[in-house]
Amino acid sequence: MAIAREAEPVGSLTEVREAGLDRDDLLGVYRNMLITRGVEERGHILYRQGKIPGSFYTGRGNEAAAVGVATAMTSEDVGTPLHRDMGVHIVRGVEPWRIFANYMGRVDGPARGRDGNVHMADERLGMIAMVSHLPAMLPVATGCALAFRIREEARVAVGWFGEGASARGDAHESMTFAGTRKLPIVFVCDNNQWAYSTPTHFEYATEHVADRAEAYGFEGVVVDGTDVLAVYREARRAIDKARAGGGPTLLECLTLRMEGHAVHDDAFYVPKPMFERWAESDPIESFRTWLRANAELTDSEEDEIAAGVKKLLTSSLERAEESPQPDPATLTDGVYATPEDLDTPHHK
Amino acid sequence: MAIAREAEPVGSLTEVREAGLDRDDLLGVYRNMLITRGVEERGHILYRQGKIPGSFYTGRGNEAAAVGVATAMTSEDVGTPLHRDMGVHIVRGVEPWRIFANYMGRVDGPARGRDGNVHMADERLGMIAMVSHLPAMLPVATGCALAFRIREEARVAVGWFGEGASARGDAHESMTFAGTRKLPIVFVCDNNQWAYSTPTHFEYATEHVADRAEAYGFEGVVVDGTDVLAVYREARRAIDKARAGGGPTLLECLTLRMEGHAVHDDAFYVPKPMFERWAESDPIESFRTWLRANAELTDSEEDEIAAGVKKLLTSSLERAEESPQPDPATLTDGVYATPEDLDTPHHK
Amino acid sequence: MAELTYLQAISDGLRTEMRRDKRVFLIGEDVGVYGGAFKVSAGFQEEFGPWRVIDAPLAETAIVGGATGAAMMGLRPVAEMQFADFISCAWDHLVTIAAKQRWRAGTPVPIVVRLPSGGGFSGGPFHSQNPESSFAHIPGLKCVCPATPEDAKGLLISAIEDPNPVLYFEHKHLYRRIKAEVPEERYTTPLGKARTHREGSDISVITWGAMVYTAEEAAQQLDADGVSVEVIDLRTVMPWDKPAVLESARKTSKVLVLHEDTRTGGFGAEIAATIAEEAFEDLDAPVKRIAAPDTPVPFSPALEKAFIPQVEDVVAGLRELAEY
Amino acid sequence: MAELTYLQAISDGLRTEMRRDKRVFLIGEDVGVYGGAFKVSAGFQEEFGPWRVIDAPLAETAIVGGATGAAMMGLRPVAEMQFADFISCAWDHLVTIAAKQRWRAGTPVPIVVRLPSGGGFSGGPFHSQNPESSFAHIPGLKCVCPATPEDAKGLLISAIEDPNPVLYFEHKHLYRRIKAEVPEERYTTPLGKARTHREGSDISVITWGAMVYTAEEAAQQLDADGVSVEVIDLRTVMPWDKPAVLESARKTSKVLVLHEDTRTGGFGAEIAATIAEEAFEDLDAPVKRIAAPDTPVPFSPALEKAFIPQVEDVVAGLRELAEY
Ligand SMILES: Cc1ncc(C[n+]2csc(CCOP(=O)(O)OP(=O)(O)O)c2C)c(N)n1
Ligand SMILES: Cc1ncc(C[n+]2csc(CCOP(=O)(O)OP(=O)(O)O)c2C)c(N)n1
Ligand SMILES: [Mg+2]
Ligand SMILES: [Mg+2]
Repeated sequence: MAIAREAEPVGSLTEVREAGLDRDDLLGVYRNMLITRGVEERGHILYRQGKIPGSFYTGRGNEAAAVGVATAMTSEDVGTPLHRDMGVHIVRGVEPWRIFANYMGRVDGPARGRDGNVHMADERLGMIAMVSHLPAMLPVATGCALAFRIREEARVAVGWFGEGASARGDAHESMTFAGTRKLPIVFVCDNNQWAYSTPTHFEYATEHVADRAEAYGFEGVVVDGTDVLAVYREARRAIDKARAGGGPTLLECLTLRMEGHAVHDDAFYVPKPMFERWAESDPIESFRTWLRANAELTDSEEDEIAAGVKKLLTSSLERAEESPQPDPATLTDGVYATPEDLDTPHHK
Repeated sequence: MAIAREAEPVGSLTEVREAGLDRDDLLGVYRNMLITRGVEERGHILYRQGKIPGSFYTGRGNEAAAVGVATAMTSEDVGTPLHRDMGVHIVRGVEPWRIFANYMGRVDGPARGRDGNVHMADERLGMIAMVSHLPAMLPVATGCALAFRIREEARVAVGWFGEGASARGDAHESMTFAGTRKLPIVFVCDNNQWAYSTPTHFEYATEHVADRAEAYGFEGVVVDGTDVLAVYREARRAIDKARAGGGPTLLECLTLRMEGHAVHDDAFYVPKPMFERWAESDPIESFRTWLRANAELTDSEEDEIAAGVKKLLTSSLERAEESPQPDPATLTDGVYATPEDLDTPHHK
Repeated sequence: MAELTYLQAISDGLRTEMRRDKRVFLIGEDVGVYGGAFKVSAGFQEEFGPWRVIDAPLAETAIVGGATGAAMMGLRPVAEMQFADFISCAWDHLVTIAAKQRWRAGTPVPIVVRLPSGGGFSGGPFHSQNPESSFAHIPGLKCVCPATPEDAKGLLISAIEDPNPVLYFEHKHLYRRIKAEVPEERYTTPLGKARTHREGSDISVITWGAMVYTAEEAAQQLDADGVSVEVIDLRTVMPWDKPAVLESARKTSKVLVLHEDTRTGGFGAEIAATIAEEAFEDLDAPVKRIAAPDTPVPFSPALEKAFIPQVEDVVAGLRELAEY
Repeated sequence: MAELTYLQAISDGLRTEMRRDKRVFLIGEDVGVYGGAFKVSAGFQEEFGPWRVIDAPLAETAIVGGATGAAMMGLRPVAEMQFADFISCAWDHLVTIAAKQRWRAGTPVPIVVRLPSGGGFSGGPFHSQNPESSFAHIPGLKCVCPATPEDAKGLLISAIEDPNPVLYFEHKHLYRRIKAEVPEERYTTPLGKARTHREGSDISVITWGAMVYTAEEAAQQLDADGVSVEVIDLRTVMPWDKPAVLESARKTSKVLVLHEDTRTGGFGAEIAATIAEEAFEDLDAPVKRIAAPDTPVPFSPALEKAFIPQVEDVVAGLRELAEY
């Protein structure tokens, strides 16, 4: 039996306007989703070309969830996006060439070749770089929210986690602490129904991950994670609520991981019909259809956006390839921070 | 809003008989509660006499909860009692002199002077010695249940934890795993309303800890932890259910910690009226009254039991004081187990 | 004898024990249907069923702590971490309960935790670590670090038989790269006995895991200089074979301790300090340590090469010792 | 100057920083209303309010991880563990995030974790440990171990100022036992600079924390033998003052490394190995280590005395070195 609220899809343009997005914003959202997918598709090509060391992960199917939540955040808010949340980096303004540089381990990636994949974040854009250990960023996000509460700032932290990672203690301790102290945080669960090869019933025994929110004293909401507008609206509600002192929300975005866990994985364990069913609600395609039906998206607008994205990606790839490899002589630099490292916006 | 089921008190002797206890059993339960409290009271005297090194903890107020649950276990079941659960050791047959020896760090304590307080267990009696770290024994109890499930044995594990410790990740991981796999385990929360000086609203944000059970896919039950028969009945139900393949239950026994966290703590932070109110439902006194009203407990029976307990404790103290101090030369023995250590009932 | 990769030898050892002893079971993330992230247990669930090859939730403390509970009830659990790095999530359980339970409560904890560890393929800071030094310092734990396919099988079987918590570090960079003859029957390789990987008379290299091969290559280069290098493969870091190490040190009088983990406070310090103390009169040069620098493991290949000790680093160290 | 106990000096340092810098806050179990298990923060919540002295749930990862998040947002959190032993529950956070974030992502993590550590009063296996060696091996963390009230205050203020994650090990057995003059004003004691607790010319003892006093007593006994013992108090184990240690070693030519944590793989191994390597030509005897034996910390006073290095153990070690 579900406990969490199951969110409705977004209907009309009017409703979207009320939620704070005008037509330009909507086209921006669409563009960001295209960039998100494009970056990962190009990344995959780079990987196959042997230009990306190590492994390679994508968030195909999760573009609406990531872009929708990030669009609901203000620039003052802070988040800890994960390996399926490329869209968050895009919305918050990380330039694609730096992402490609990060993939390839070059110095202009946010992780400067020290860490790879999506283990990166531009701190100046209000993100904190994830670690592999899941969901170890949740206590950190909770601590950000604690800082906002202590300083009585109207800012919100957003902490992402997967439905698989919800089984770990870090998720519990964070939600317990945030719930008891009504901290300004939104816990976003990217529920893509698989944790590597593990199905959800081995990770949690409720219908939804969001059903757990009740156990922490706050609201749980499940939303169709392929519906960018519904995600946006629910994220916006949760963020506004947190900002207003209403405490945390657990927002679960339901999607399907449309590829293997990482490049090496053909996802043989996912039933074919499951892929087929979810392919029908591709987040980008769905939103394009919605825009045509509800916001008069024209062929020429569509082409223009697509061409712009394509150009951006192509030039970004070129620029990234020019980025130098890190100098081995720098390997041991900066294991410890110096006082000057604290000369950042947050540390005043 | 509570989600857990709130258990009713036990009414008549008939109801108790149905739950599996005859009159002799009831007198045994009463006796065990007296021994439980007596051991701790005598321990406290030993402490004040300077005979107990380190600190000293008691479970005053929790006698019914501990004895009630332990009485519902069979000898084949296994448990991980904590620092408020002296009653479990008593019910399962640990002789009081060995407990006094453990308090005093003597070789005849189950921990042989290597560990103190209630950090002890007689493994042959189906208990596993607790560590200080809370609730670190829950994953272990879960693993015991896993073993029973793998071998398809009709045995149950009982894992204890405090309401304060419910905030830690170990509780969550254990309940998640046990819930998804429907393992034969009962999670018993000793909710004595304080975690050292911390009130419950800083530890969890629901009305009851048991409200969380839902989040793990099993039933939560709250019972008056001062009512030994109600505790017994609910524990019995939960254990029977687990034994029958019905999966875990979270059984929360609501009490008040009637003394400080440990001997050094005067519990100044607990409101006086709270102590007064709970003093009225002293578990031993309540059960005595019930026995007189429902099971025709006579004055002479009462005196006989009390005198027997007193004699037991006095002789136990004497015997414990004769137990030798551990030999420093043995300090480094047994850091690593030898194959012979596996010659125990479990390891066949 | 069949030629097996290091990875196949691990599978073989595990399968052998699971067939022989029905108390042995495997638990970990994706070990069942998927066969494990590295496919060590591919086909196991078909053979042994879902309750002996258990797909666990993403919850390392439940996995390792659960293994402990099951072990106390008489089973012989083998827990797999998807990467050794994730054992940090079960640190508390291992040091607080598993390591101490025998000594303080008399309860043995016969568990094995399999830990795919080590770098060399741009795994980055969280898929490349060698955390054995952290555990070797905790009394009550054993740490096994096989270098060869034969040892991988024999040491795994010994680890499963052992009545203590054993951390079994399997080096990912050896998985498919190293192949050798492995006996088909069941055998055990004792924990705590080093192996002379290569005999020599002028300098001893004390090492384990993937570094055995780095040492071997370096030693070959020193042959050309006319310097004879002995390579001791510790096989197990805890217990470590002090007599064998001291014997080699006394023979050669010059020692290089080599490991892939970071230098400061790494287990190499223990070995070096012990040699320097107990073979003081026999040393003709200071005991030298070569290890990774004190940083996280870098992602970029250029940086990772600078991080993991390379053959040329070892050659340089050996030359320095030779000339001392 | 006022005479303060070691514990009062810690309170004083913390109060000084909290008054001076409103970004500093304290979080931990029972630190508010109760004033902390050891009363270090008694009266703090009254002075600074409930959002700067925060009673946390029993959830060490939330506490330390939360401190990291707050630090990243510009605050200066001080997290208290009720006992140092419980830091095992935040191990993953510290080694995975706090230690590595600056190096791999550029994000500094200025947090302090206060850790009441050490034995000597029958605290048993879980209320007596000295886990600094485990952390000193992790690049990115700092470990502070004050021995005197003056250092306790100055090092705490430095730790709070430091832009890195700092583990501040406060020795419980010194809390009320050690009393000395402490400057009333604010001052800092630099991390990484050892203190010569006692000058001497024949043997050097390198130590920290409560062992400084054990070393001092032993040194006094050696005076009677006509042996002059120098005692170096490291003050901080990471970074450790290698130059000062090597200088003392070169001066005396004989070194004893002493610590309360267990021996094998303890940080003493790093110090001994470094001295043996870098002062090889200057040593007249092997570097000796005295440390607790490789067991958990026992509860019974008789066993605990055999576990924690005693003055007579150090005296015996010093005599052995003197006679070498
Ligand atoms: C603590 C930890 N254990 C294991 C892993 C290995 N691992 C990486 S991703 C993954 C599955 C994660 O599933 P989920 O949380 O649902 O996120 P998804 O990858 O499906 O987005 C696993 C097991 C990890 N990253 N962290
Ligand atoms: C992981 C951990 N952190 C901190 C402590 C210190 N400590 C001992 S008991 C206690 C309070 C426990 O509260 P609760 O779980 O409610 O059990 P109670 O003592 O009230 O029975 C604390 C904080 C501990 N034992 N373990
Ligand atoms: Mg998933
Ligand atoms: Mg309590």
